[in-house]
Amino acid sequence: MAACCRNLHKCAHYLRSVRLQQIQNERLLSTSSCRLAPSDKPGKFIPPSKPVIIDKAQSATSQRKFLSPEFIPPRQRTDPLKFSMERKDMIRRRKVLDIPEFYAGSILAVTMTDPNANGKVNRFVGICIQRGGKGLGATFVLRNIIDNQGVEICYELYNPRIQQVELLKLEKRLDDNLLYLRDALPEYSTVEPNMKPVPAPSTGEVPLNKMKVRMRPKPWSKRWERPKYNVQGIAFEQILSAEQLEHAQKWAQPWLQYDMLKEYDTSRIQEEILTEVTREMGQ
Amino acid sequence: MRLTLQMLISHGRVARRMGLGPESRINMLRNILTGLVRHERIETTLARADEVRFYAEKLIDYAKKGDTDEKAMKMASFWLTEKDLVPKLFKVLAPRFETQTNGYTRMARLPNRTNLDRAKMAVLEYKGNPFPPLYPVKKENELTLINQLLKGYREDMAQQLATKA
Amino acid sequence: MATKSGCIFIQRRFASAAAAVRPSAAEVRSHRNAVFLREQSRQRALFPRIEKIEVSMQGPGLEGTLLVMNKGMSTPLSCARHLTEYHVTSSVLALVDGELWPLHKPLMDSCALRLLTFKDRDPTAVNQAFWRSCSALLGQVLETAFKDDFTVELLRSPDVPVTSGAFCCDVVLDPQLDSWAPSQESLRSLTRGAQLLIHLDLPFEPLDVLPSVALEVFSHNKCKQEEVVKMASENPTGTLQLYRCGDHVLLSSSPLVARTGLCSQFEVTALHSLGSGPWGLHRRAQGLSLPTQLQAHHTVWNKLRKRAEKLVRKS
Amino acid sequence: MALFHASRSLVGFLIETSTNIQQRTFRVSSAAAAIQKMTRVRVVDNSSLGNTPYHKAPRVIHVYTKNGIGKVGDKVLLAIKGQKKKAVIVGHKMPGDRMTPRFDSNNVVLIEENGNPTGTRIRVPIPTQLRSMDGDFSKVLAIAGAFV
Repeated sequence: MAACCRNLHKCAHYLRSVRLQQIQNERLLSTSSCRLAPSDKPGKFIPPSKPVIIDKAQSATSQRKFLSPEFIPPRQRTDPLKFSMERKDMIRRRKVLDIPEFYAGSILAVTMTDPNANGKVNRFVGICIQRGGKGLGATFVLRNIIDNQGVEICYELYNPRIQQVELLKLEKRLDDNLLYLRDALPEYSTVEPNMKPVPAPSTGEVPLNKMKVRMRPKPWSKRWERPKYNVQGIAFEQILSAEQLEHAQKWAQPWLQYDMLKEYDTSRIQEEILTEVTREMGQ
Repeated sequence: MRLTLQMLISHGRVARRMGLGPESRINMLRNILTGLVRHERIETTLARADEVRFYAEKLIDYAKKGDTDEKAMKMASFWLTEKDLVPKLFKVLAPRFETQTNGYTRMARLPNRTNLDRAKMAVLEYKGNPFPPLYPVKKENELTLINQLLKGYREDMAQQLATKA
Repeated sequence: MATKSGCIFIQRRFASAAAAVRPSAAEVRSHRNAVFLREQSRQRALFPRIEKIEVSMQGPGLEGTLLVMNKGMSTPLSCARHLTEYHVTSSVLALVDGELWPLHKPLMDSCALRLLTFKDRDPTAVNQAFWRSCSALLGQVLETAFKDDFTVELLRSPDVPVTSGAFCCDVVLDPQLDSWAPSQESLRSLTRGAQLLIHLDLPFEPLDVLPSVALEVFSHNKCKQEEVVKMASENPTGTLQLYRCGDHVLLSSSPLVARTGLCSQFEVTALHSLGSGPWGLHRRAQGLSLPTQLQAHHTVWNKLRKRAEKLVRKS
Repeated sequence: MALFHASRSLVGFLIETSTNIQQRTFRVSSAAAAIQKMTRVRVVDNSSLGNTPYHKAPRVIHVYTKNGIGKVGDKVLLAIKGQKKKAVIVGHKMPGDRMTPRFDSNNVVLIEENGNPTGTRIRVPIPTQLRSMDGDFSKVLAIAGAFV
């Protein structure tokens, strides 16, 4: 009996609390509606101008011709048929999954299904430090520092596990390969996980970040000062002496830029593939 | 390039290793190419001629872009060690091959060297040079019986096409 | 013997119906041959003593070659035999002091000799002679192809240019055959007959004769006689040129090639009917041939053969 | 103090240290990519054994696999502070399969002989493929802070 009484009391308390919450909710709703209402009224006149501005930016970005680098076949003796077949599959995948234009240095958020995770979905935000592979096997590497621990994930661009690729910040860096961020100070590769997307500039140009990173003291994973890597985005002057920089030039191969055997002019292939891809994507 | 078993298993490596290293190879080819541009016909070992042939053709491709092109000028001044040849490249050789898109050079085998070693020798030349031809000129006589028959056949075909159209 | 005499009897009866007595084809042939051989031996007997003449050769690699030959006996072919086998096999015609000269015709005087081949710089004359010889060969085939009871009369074949695509030979067949249309099989059998002649490698022997001799040769053929008279009036010297190939004797206004073996590919492509003329239903046989030195790939040959089936008209 | 700094840098704690560049008087080589014998590792739980400074970094002295290379989920034997201790690898520098994380340091979590973790919290993200691995990692996963 006593237990029953206690239960009843509990029920009453619960009801009361629910009612209170409802009132609070109502109040919240009312305030919000009040706030929304005045903003809506002038907004009804303004909106035509606003979307126009957004449209301009979007058209500027869409007018920019961009071909993802994995479409360009590498210079080798593989049958071109292989690449044309892969291109078809890539276009089919791109019709389903929106893969934005991005470069090394851009900040991306990738959502992929994870058979191991709790919510079966895994979202990772990071800075793209490298793009690799051609055709269906194209990859990109995202890097972030979580809990003071540097983490990198190499994603396959056309892996069916990828659900969404969000572009948080479109940016280019001085280099196409930012693997040196592993040896840079951690603030250069730290990205806020809950970062809001940064709107693209209305000019239509991809912004170039000319930042030069500061490195941790040596040893590095690679000798980035060597001419082989041709790294522009490191402030070498702060960490290396003039003698060291001069010493690194010992490995320079200045004749390579004149070796016509090493040239691979992709401009024509790129144009052909771009027209093919735009035609196929339009269908 | 050479269509041999060696080429098949080369995994796409097309350059021969010659000289004392990559830099030495390029410098050697530069000297040979300069000689080729100067004399328009040179005699070297087969491997060197074959290597330099690619660069000789590419240099003409660059020269066709004109002497106002920055990259072309850079290439010409690198590959021609004697700078008085740069105007010749742009003013003589580039106009000569304006109608062609490739095949600016011709290579022919020579007897093996006998004085120094038994190296395979070859002669490399830019086409359209003033020297006597390397190969005998092929005679194509329009007046032979079979060519006369074919001429009549072609005329007939052209007439048929004209009447059809 | 009885059958033969019977045949002759029947033929005579038919011939009598046609208002003239007609000898058999074999008889006509042997008569022509006999007259030709008689005239040939007569002309040879004109040079009982051997006299020497000097023949200076012209042509690539032959500059300065001087051959001492026999007057009225040595032919350009015997000159070639003194040179190399190449000259013997590839020579088609000769050029004696700038005049086209059949290879089997004896040389009469000291001269400059040039041997012509199919691969010369300007082989137009050689091509034309080849074309003419091929039509003569076709005529010979047509004459022998039919059985004895069908008469075949060869008309003067028109001289068609090489570019027209086919050589031709005009013929009048027996009136019984007016409704006959040749099938592919019969054309093929004609081709086969021509190839047999080519295989025999018969020489075309030339002979310059007076019109009276020519009239005797063609005494059985009215239309040939008319042709002889016409040609004799055209020729300023008044002589005619007869050729003998095997046992076939023919009349030609301009020189023919050395021998039948010069042809390699030979095909009779068509036998068109031209409508009735003064001698009956005129037909035109057409063919295509290429010499040994210039052979065609079978695709090219098939294309040319298809073209040679079309009726050739004298331009 | 100098000893303290040296040990920290040896263990690869530089990421944790302040952002200003500390010029050291000596160099250490970067950690080997694969975890094998004599690999220096970083203990990422909050056990006192792994976090008290010591003049030698913890080293792997045995890897309990057939090929001697330790990957995520493999057990290793550590030499830490002059004693032997078992640990589980929870991240390594060597790139693994595509779509799996790669860490900047070789991370381990100390475990007792019976498989229970020594510490009570893990301070760095843990790869999620540890969840589906064979072997009992539930205790390790229970003390994990974040997953990638």
